[in-house]
Amino acid sequence: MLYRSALNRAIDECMGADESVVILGEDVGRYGGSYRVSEGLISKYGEKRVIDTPIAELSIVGNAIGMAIAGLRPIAEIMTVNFSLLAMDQIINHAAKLRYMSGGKMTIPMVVRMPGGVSRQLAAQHSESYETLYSSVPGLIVLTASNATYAYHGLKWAIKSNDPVIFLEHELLYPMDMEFKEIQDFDPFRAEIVKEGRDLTILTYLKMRYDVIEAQKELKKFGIDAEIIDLNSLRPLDIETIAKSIKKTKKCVIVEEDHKTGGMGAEVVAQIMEECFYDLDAPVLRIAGEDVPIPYNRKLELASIPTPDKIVDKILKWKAENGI
Amino acid sequence: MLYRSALNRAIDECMGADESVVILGEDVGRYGGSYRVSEGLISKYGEKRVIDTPIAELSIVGNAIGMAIAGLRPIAEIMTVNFSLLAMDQIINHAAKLRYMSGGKMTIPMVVRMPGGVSRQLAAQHSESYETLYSSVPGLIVLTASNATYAYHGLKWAIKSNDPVIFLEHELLYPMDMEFKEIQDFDPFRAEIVKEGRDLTILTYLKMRYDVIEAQKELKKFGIDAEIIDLNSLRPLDIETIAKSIKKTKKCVIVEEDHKTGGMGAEVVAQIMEECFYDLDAPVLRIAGEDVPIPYNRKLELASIPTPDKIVDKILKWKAENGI
Amino acid sequence: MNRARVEKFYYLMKLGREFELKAKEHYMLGDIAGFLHLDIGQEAVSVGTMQAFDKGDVFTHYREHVLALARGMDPKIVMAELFGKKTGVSKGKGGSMHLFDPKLDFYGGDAIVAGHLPIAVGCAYARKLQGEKAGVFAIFGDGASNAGAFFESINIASAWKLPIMFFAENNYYAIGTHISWVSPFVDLVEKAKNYMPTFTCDGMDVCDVYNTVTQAKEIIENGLGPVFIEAKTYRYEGHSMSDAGKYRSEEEMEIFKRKDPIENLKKKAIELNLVDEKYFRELDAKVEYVINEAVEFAASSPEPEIEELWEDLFCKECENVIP
Amino acid sequence: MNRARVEKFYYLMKLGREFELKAKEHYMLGDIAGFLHLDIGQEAVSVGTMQAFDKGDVFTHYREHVLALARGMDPKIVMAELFGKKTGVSKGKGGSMHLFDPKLDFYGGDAIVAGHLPIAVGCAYARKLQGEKAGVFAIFGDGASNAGAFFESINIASAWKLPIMFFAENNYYAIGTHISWVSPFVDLVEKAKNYMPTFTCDGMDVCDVYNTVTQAKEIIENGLGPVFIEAKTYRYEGHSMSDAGKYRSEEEMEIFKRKDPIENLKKKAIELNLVDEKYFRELDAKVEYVINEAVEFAASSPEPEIEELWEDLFCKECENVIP
Ligand SMILES: Cc1ncc(C[n+]2csc(CCOP(=O)(O)OP(=O)(O)O)c2C)c(N)n1
Ligand SMILES: Cc1ncc(C[n+]2csc(CCOP(=O)(O)OP(=O)(O)O)c2C)c(N)n1
Ligand SMILES: [Mg+2]
Ligand SMILES: [Mg+2]
Repeated sequence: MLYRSALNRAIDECMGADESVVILGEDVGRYGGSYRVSEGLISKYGEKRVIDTPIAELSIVGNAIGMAIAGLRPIAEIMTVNFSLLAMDQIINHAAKLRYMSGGKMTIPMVVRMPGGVSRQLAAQHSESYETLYSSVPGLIVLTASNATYAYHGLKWAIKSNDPVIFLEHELLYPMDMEFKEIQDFDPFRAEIVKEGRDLTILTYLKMRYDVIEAQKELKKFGIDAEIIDLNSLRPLDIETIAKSIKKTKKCVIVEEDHKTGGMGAEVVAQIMEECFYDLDAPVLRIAGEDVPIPYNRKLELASIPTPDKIVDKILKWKAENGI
Repeated sequence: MLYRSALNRAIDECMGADESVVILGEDVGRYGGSYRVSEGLISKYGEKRVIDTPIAELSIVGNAIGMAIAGLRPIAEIMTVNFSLLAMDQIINHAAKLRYMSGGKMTIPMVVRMPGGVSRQLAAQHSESYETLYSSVPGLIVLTASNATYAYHGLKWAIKSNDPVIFLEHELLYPMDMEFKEIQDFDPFRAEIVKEGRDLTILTYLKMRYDVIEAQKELKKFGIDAEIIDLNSLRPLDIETIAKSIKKTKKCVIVEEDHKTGGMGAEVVAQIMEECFYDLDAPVLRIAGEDVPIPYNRKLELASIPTPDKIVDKILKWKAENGI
Repeated sequence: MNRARVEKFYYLMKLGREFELKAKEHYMLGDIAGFLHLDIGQEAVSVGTMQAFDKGDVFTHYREHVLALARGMDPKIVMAELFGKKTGVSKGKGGSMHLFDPKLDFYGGDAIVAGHLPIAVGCAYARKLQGEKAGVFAIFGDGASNAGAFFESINIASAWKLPIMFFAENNYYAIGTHISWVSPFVDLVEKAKNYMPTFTCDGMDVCDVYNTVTQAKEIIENGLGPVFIEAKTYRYEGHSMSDAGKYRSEEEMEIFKRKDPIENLKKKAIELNLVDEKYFRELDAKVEYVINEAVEFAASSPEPEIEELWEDLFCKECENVIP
Repeated sequence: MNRARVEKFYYLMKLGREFELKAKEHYMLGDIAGFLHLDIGQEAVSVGTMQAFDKGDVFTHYREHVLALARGMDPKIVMAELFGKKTGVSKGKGGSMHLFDPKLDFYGGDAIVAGHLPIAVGCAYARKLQGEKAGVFAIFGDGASNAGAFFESINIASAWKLPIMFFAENNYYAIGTHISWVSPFVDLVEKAKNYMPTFTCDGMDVCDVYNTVTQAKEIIENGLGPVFIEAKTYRYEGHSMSDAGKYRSEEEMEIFKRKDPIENLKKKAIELNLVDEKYFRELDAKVEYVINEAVEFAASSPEPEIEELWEDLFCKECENVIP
């Protein structure tokens, strides 16, 4: 199943089953969505429930909050996470706080879906991953979907949830054809053990999952049997699954596309420090994007983010340096 | 010297020496600033250079960027860091990126000053510390001022810098009377060793500095000689000074007021993991705010952030648990 | 104007005024803290709007005690909220700036200037979809009328013909900044009149506010889209308890104090022979009683338990599943 | 219209058109990637504005190749930027959406819709302070006219009487969203006319654009505050290379193609006997030469070195002190 079809199916099923589900965003309606996630929905559910908005991200999220208060279940699409900076106040100061500061009186069932990450030469203002900006906010649930199965189940869960969910997708995944599994007892907060292994735990999420899988094949040639874990949920973080793996492997690497400094990996490392310090044979290795805005030129762009080759090199170097 | 007077003096001297320095923000002019930082400046420099703006944070920062492009040196005041979420797009997508994405052609000499932190019962929308949101952004310099000396020298440095600086202050510090030192070779990026000690390194910044100093007096009674380091600069981070201290003490605690998950401490821990793993006798302890919006009630508010008592308790407990 | 209406208006305005004077007192005593924004002088707006706009949803900013009381919120639980007590309408977590009560369709108390406006617009969208005629009421200050969130809101509400009343409470100042310094218009209707029908009313006259809102809300109820009302008014106190309000002249203050909404309503009603002085004394006594009761309730209520710090972040379903 | 002006207008529009057709070709060949937003059909706006507004500062969005060329940017370094080369105007770091050249006072190429407007307003503030008369030119699309940043900008510019020209390039669509679906007005002047003098012109007619800008800029130069101009125009291509533009009807497209700015200027000039066909053929040849030269330059230029990834983040002083 195409990744984007899995998302489409999740929305479609929810809209079909529950009249209160609506979607809103730039070009989500007649255009079918920038990445075609909402294709076909407007003809099925009409323009009152599939809402083409003006370019006003603050209002897209603010309007969604108001709809949620009124009893709808809005799914707001921000065309890319880069533009969500304009909606930050509504997301952090409102969606995340209204319930708490009203002593539990307000209920905000909403989803904000946003693609992000480095696509192909979209340059500095269109290539960010702002996982940290959201996963550091109390009151939000932050999920990432690296694959069709999680995209479908995770998004469905998010739509049905009565709390605000930030649902992060990756631009390069939309057209990918992926394996799809129906899951009965789906738990959005569980990390996925993508591949078991004995020697090393590699944590990752979103598009980097695929780079890590590539890298692992290469690592195998060096006799390294890596366990790969896809985090899925960034807030809350499934530290239990992570800790269990580290107990076994004694070594951990996190691979993320976001800038290294202050990226998602920092919090993961901090929780590992707290939970697994005595299990570690070496410091956790962060492999992440460089600390610069993303440049347009393809060579520089690739140099700014992890690639399978670089992942392998950095792991080998780190192993050598730490004698492990 | 009052903390706020140190800031005022820095601005005043820069405005006096350089016509291109201007300040802008809500109530910075005739009102003298919410926290009286800009008191007296409008009568000295006139309303063209001390600019009362509308309540439009996006424009305050955006306008400042435009002024910087035109050759001025704007100091934008965001009344509190809480409202800076509205200006996030201008700060991150513009101020931080314009130079890079123009291949070095654009120069953005500007400062965004913002008070933050938990003051006294201002509740969820007025009590945040968004250090992580800014210190995770390539292209920004992020300084914090915990004391009059750094406030004065740091702000002066920031105003003269040709790059965008986020200058974070704390609301409870403004009226505090503090020791003040003139410094010759001021380096904004150096952490300050507030107190030397042998047993334990405590990292902190902004208002928590004072809570840590209190806590340390108590710790002394338990025979613990703590070294206290004030980070000063969050981006870049002075990991050298931190590493040197940890090499000596083998143990490290970070105390921050921000929410723990995804807070500034996470990145600090991650860098310590990278630089000092083999020096550590125990996992770094993060003492931070709870992962909830800040409640209004005073008892709950205090329960949501570190206090000297809690700092002592947590350190003692952590020592016992780790047998150190 | 009739006797019943005079009674209601007077009682609620007086209740608001005395409530806030008491709150001020207890702020000074340390029972209340944080930001406390008083509505004193502006009661005609809070009471006139809420009496006229008596159905539908209400979204407001942080200066909202009187609006909440006029909407029907029990003074006890409002005062308890100010005291930060467990019995407060937001369980002591919100305080003065965050009074919420979905049972009254009161989603008020936003402390981000203009931050509630896009939310109100979204609610109006939902109400239209749901076929609810009453629509949404959103009140904000002159300062808010310069924010991007405000402009996006009138633009969207107008484009989509949403059932929403934008009520601009123009008290000329945003903290210490006069509207004329930062806006091309002192008359805020100028910002909206291209977008929707606009009305102005005297924000010191509760009847005028009431009548204007009553008239304007017909447009909404008839599905004709949004409306915009501006009321000029004045706060007698500083912006909040931490502001002395020194940036305003005595004369300016006097002009408005002479138009005091409570005194003037009383005078007019007596002139019209609708009621007599004694009648008001009885109402005053009732107000006093209710306020004292509210303070007593607040003072004697328990503080929240420490455990509550971690409650109310998520709904029960999520609280249970989130590790 | 005179001969010199015809030459200039025609040459620049043709240059823009051919430049972009070439860019499109090389996008298909893989030499150019990312988002490439073509201005084809809209050249009259880019050329007419830049010819008239020939002093002062220019701020623009991502659809800016022709604007940059009309401002005087060398086609070589623009094409090289599109190719991502070291010799590009932004050293290959910016690409199509980020062309900057302070030497031309061209601070363009913002890819956040309406994000450049507050920046332009700040620049206008500075120019007023510095006593520069020419002021600032800021161009944006119909889609941008719904953003908070736009509204804050016209409000502030009007309140402070800043020397800035807001130029709305209304091509009816924001990607696939028609302006009438998301705005109460298709005529964008409606959004500004309460705030400042407004003008409209035919965005398919370079002379009309030129004359209108020339007239409007006097207001700015005389220190009378901001102005707003709207030009209706049309892009023949999709929003960017990744959009086929299928949401528009053939008829709609035809209406505008019949008004093609380049063809019409040519026809008019010949009718007026200012020049003859042959004259245009010579200009076309010159354009072809310049474009080929630009492509050759771009193709043969080196890529940036990997080390450059870490350069240009901070000024030299900071680069040196930051650990
Ligand atoms: C976005 C934002 N910026 C700044 C503030 C600080 N602030 C609180 S109230 C206020 C003035 C608001 O004035 P106005 O809208 O006229 O309402 P009034 O207080 O006069 O009722 C300001 C600047 C804030 N709360 N939110
Ligand atoms: C804040 C923001 N939201 C969304 C986008 C995605 N986007 C890029 S261009 C565009 C349409 C802009 O339309 P308009 O302003 O009319 O300009 P045009 O492309 O027609 O020239 C959109 C939605 C963006 N770049 N920035
Ligand atoms: Mg006001
Ligand atoms: Mg357009």
